[in-house]
Amino acid sequence: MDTQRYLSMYRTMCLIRRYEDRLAEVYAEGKSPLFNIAAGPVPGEMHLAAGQEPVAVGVCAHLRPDDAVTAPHRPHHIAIAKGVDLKRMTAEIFGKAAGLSGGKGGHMHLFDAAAHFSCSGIVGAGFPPAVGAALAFRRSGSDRVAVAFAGEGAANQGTFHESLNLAALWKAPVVFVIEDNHYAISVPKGVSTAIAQNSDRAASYGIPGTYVAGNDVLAVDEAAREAIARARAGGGPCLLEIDTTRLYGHFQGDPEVYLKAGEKEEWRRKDPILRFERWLADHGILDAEGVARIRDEVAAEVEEAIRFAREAPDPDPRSAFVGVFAE
Amino acid sequence: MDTQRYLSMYRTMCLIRRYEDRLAEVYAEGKSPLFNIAAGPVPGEMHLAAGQEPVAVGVCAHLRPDDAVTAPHRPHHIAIAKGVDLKRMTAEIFGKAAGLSGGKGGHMHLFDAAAHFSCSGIVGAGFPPAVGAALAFRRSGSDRVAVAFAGEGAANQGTFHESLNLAALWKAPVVFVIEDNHYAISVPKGVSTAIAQNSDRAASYGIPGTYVAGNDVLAVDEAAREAIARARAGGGPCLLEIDTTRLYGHFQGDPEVYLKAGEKEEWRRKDPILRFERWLADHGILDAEGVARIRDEVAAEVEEAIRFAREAPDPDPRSAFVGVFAE
Amino acid sequence: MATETMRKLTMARAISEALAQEMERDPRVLVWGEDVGVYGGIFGATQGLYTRFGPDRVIDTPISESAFIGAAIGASAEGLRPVVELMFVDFFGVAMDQIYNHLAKNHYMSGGQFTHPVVLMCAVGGGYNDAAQHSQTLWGLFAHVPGLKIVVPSNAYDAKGLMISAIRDDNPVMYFFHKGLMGLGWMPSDDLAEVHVPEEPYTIPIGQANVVVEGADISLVTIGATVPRAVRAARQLAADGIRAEVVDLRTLVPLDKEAVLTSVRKTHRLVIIDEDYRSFGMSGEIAAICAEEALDFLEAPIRRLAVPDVPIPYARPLEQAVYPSVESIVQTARELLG
Amino acid sequence: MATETMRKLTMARAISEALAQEMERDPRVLVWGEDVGVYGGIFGATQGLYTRFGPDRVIDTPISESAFIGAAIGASAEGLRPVVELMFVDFFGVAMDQIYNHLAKNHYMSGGQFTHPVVLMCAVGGGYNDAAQHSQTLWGLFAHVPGLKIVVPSNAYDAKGLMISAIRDDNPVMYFFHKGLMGLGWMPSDDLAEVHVPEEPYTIPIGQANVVVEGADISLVTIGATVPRAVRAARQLAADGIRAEVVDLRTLVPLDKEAVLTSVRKTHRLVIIDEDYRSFGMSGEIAAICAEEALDFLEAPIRRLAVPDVPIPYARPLEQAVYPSVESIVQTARELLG
Ligand SMILES: Cc1ncc(C[n+]2csc(CCOP(=O)(O)OP(=O)(O)O)c2C)c(N)n1
Ligand SMILES: Cc1ncc(C[n+]2csc(CCOP(=O)(O)OP(=O)(O)O)c2C)c(N)n1
Ligand SMILES: [Mg+2]
Ligand SMILES: [Mg+2]
Repeated sequence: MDTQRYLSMYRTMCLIRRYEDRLAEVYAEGKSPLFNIAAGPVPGEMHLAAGQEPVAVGVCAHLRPDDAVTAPHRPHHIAIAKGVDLKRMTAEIFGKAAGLSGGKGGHMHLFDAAAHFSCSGIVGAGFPPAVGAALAFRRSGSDRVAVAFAGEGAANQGTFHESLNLAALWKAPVVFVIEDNHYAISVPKGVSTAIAQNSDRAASYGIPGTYVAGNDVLAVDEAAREAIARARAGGGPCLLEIDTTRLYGHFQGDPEVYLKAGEKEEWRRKDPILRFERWLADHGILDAEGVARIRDEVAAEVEEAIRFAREAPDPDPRSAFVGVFAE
Repeated sequence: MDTQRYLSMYRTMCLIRRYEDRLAEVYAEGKSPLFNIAAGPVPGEMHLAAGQEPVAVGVCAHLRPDDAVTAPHRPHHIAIAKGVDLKRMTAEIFGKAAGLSGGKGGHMHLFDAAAHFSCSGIVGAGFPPAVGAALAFRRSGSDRVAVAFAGEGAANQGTFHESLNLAALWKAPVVFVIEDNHYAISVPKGVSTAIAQNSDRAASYGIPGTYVAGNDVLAVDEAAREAIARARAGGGPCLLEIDTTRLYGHFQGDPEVYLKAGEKEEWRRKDPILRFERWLADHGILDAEGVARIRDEVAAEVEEAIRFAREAPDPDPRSAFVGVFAE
Repeated sequence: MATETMRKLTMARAISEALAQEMERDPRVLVWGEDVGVYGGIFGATQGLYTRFGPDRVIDTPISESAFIGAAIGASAEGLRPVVELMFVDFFGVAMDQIYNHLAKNHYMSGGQFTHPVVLMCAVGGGYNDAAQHSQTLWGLFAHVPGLKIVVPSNAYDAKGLMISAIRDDNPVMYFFHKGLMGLGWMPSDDLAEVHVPEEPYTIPIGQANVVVEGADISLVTIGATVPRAVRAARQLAADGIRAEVVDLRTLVPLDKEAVLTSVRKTHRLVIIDEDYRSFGMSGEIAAICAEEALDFLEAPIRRLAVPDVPIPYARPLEQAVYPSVESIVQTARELLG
Repeated sequence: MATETMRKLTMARAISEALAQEMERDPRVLVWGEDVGVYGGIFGATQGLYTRFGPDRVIDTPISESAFIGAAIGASAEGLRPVVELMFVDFFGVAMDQIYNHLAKNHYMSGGQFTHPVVLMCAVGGGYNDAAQHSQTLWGLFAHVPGLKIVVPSNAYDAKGLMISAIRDDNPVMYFFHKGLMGLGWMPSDDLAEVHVPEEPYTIPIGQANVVVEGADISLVTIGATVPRAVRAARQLAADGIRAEVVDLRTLVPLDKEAVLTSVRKTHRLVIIDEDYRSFGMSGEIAAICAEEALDFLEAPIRRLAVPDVPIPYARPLEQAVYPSVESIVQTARELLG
């Protein structure tokens, strides 16, 4: 058993969780007593992914820095798992000059060329670019792959259909990953999606589709291993749908009136990090001390990123007026 | 056996064929020696549907005047089968004041409110409005249905996916009919569609999907009977894909460089009208005399429509400037 | 004049009240879109409707904008009067074909046979750092293509009256509500937008501008959230003895040209303020109309304040740099008169 | 000066030659779209490429514009330089989100990390009765949103040079070819567009207008297929002793403002001719620029000739009524000078 691999996955999950929890706090700064979305060090919408760590970590565990990823409006977990620079990402979220995009992008528009990571705030928009990146990889003769992440709500956008069909025709090395967190803002999957599992829609494109139940990083790891290996080997695209849960609201400030009674508590009880922690303990890979050490480490890493972001200077307002076109 | 019904279907097929054949001739007027799309009594693009009669006739045989139909850029066969006024439709195609839209619409934009018939030149655009019409029908408590016709190329447009999903969720009484004539302009189905039959895509929406092979009006009649009856009875949407052939080019003037050798000849040999004619003869429903009489009748009807259109006055140029908004 | 006891409403409340009253009055009026049901609309435009009218008339949709906006075309052709919410105008690109090629054109293309009484409402504008894909107004783009009426209320009174007019109109109407005017509590909102709103239903004609401040020295022509900004600028300018006139266009299509021309012929100076991109949009159109029909009245070059043809940046200092502000309006007016 | 023996090309040939030469030169250049392969493009822009470069570099796509235009975003980020054909600009509405929210904005939103060297080419314009959904130009709409360069050649020489520039540009370029200039044989084409085209590759800077006729009395500012119409109008006006200057903008973004202003400061009179919808578009923008920066030079109101905010009607007399014509240009110029 590859102990190091599991520990690394666990660590990344902890890093993501810590990041999201701390960002929730930082985001709340300056926004009380009355929640004001425009106030505080981090304004604008904030979509946190705590609880969805298994998806990002289980999939990205199989990716290399030169593989491409497109992420949706809820991007932090994927960015972190893909190796986006945490400090510069945080500075971007703080709107600072040292941010990935110098403060022009923000939380829904994280771009890191080095990590081949990009992002969009438009639901379903990440599917087509991933197919294009995959085409470029196939043409260059490399074994690089592209992965498009999106929510279960996004699977009802026309781009889903068009992109899966195009990818199948082009035998593009792209894996489509649907994060099924059961809601699109307030709309439950049953109201948005005419069948139970989007993975069954893979048949419409003659490609493999797999549903991964249980919000379980090990199950995701397994499914992603196969999917990505197939794509790398020239076997073409496939579709994974991954059962997961979001532990915060759709965005910070979401009143969550639409949740069923006890639903959130149930998700919390089944926290995927705690379950993985228990599994690691049961397999003798990690003890309480190890847990504490990792949690301390990631906490320090997150604090460092937040400190870096806080202390970074604001962008020069004049920078707003330049950079539309490459010279 | 409902002899009258079959005779009526045969007659409509003959009417469509005659219409398209004569329109091909009329369209060519003034366009020689060099084909000039802008010249002659009928300018603009011209997409003829000769050969595709079984789809329109087999489906519309089950529709009532108050059922709604949306048609694509290749609309004549559907319009005729749905009962659109032939004279006013022809006048519209001639761009005359007496046309359905006073000459503002044209061949790709045939609208007949009385027949609940509308049209679009944008591929895949007819799916969503059909879902909306069906919603209106369901809400009003009537048993009216909507039918969206589109080509097999259109099934790769995002609207297909979105509309089928929405229709399934809304249990809307709408039947989606894909005319599989094997090409989208020059692009063969295998290059545009990752699986062999779009009807299999119905499973993505939890609705029935049926492929009707053979460009056979009787088979279409059967499949449509069931589909439309189900929709009327509150059974929700379904998808029919119907194998067919177009005997002209994609549009008039199409060099058809992309066809495989012998393909067109094969389609001609399997002319669905001749086959239906033979079937009617074999079943003692129609003899040579009957064929001749029907062909004469439809020829006269077509000539009358063309004469009406030719003789109708041009629209007043000032009418171009009004009618954007309803008062 | 509003008395102390007169009821003030936020713009969000005014809109949902208009919707409720029209739904009450006319069973053909339905509302659909993402999160319009239990949630009440992300910006509260449909608050309370779900409880009152139930899931058959207030319908949550999948994230399938082409399908659910396109559905309004067929539904309106067959007797319904849908009010459809596109959550942010910024998302129009996934559904534009249904909007501009069909909803907008079918009436003309059908020679008047089909009418589409559809209200397509959406949130516009920034000011809370939602960045390049959630902060635009884009009304210039919709006004450019024929067949859509374009409504942009700047306060709760207009919001209610214009919504009722939009619902009763037999044409497709795009109704843009600015997030920064809605009075949402969780987002900054200009308190000038929260005004007296009568309880009973009333209409405001679509196509009539409103001179919200009269003045003789310079015309400030604008729409939406920059109306209160122009009003504040006019107040500051008044302190300098400059009498600015503020014209709230209220609708872009039809455009109340005469209101603009009347003001410019009076003041001889024009500043156009637009929260949309500067080039090839509303500010150009207003300027062109004056260059066509009031050229001899202009005593100074026309000036435009608008987003300077860049995507809306995220960071606070960057976002603030690209939107027209009270200060930039005041400064521009002073320059023109200086 | 072109000699008798100098080779003339149709615009379609000039475009396909530019594509072929750039594909030869740079293996990263690929072409995809509907019917660009065996068919050679519905308007011949990709004629001969499939035979020469094969199906790996000239790719027929399904009718999935969002997917295949969006694919150009990822492909260009990862090293390809795609030229993508959207068959008619009229279809943009099914793919606009990928175009304007991503292709156009990613460079800015990423702080310059991502560049997207993509040419999105499409056919524009009418004149052959293809009606409301196949006859538009719509360039004003694309010019309104930031991040897209907009190129509109009016003749074969410009078409080749601008296409090569577009392909070599690291930014997304929308390249609009007018069907009525392509020299297709099966469609009327203005023979002024068929001019000498050098065999060797050459570039024309994107952002430079071209004064195609010099004159001192009135400026006719236009783009695309109305350029030859303006030239013919200038010839007719010359017979009356009116010296019209014709400015071919050639690109809308970047816009060569100085060329417009220089001409207007010389002639003091301006007619803007645009085959796009009149309101909230190019004609307004050009007028606004002059009202901002050349107001004192204007001796007559600005005039605009454009499609009068109606969908393009089908019937010949109706279609002809809505497009600017040589006659309407001549008449308007005479009125302005009268
Ligand atoms: C095209 C488009 N439509 C609507 C939205 C508004 N919106 C943002 S996130 C969201 C829900 C997305 O749900 P899902 O895809 O399941 O992702 P999740 O938020 O659950 O992670 C919606 C409707 C958008 N950003 N883009
Ligand atoms: C959105 C859109 N893309 C492209 C076109 C151009 N176009 C018109 S018809 C056609 C082919 C349609 O093929 P199919 O749906 O199979 O119908 P058929 O012509 O075979 O009847 C194409 C690509 C269009 N009109 N609309
Ligand atoms: Mg979700
Ligand atoms: Mg076909």
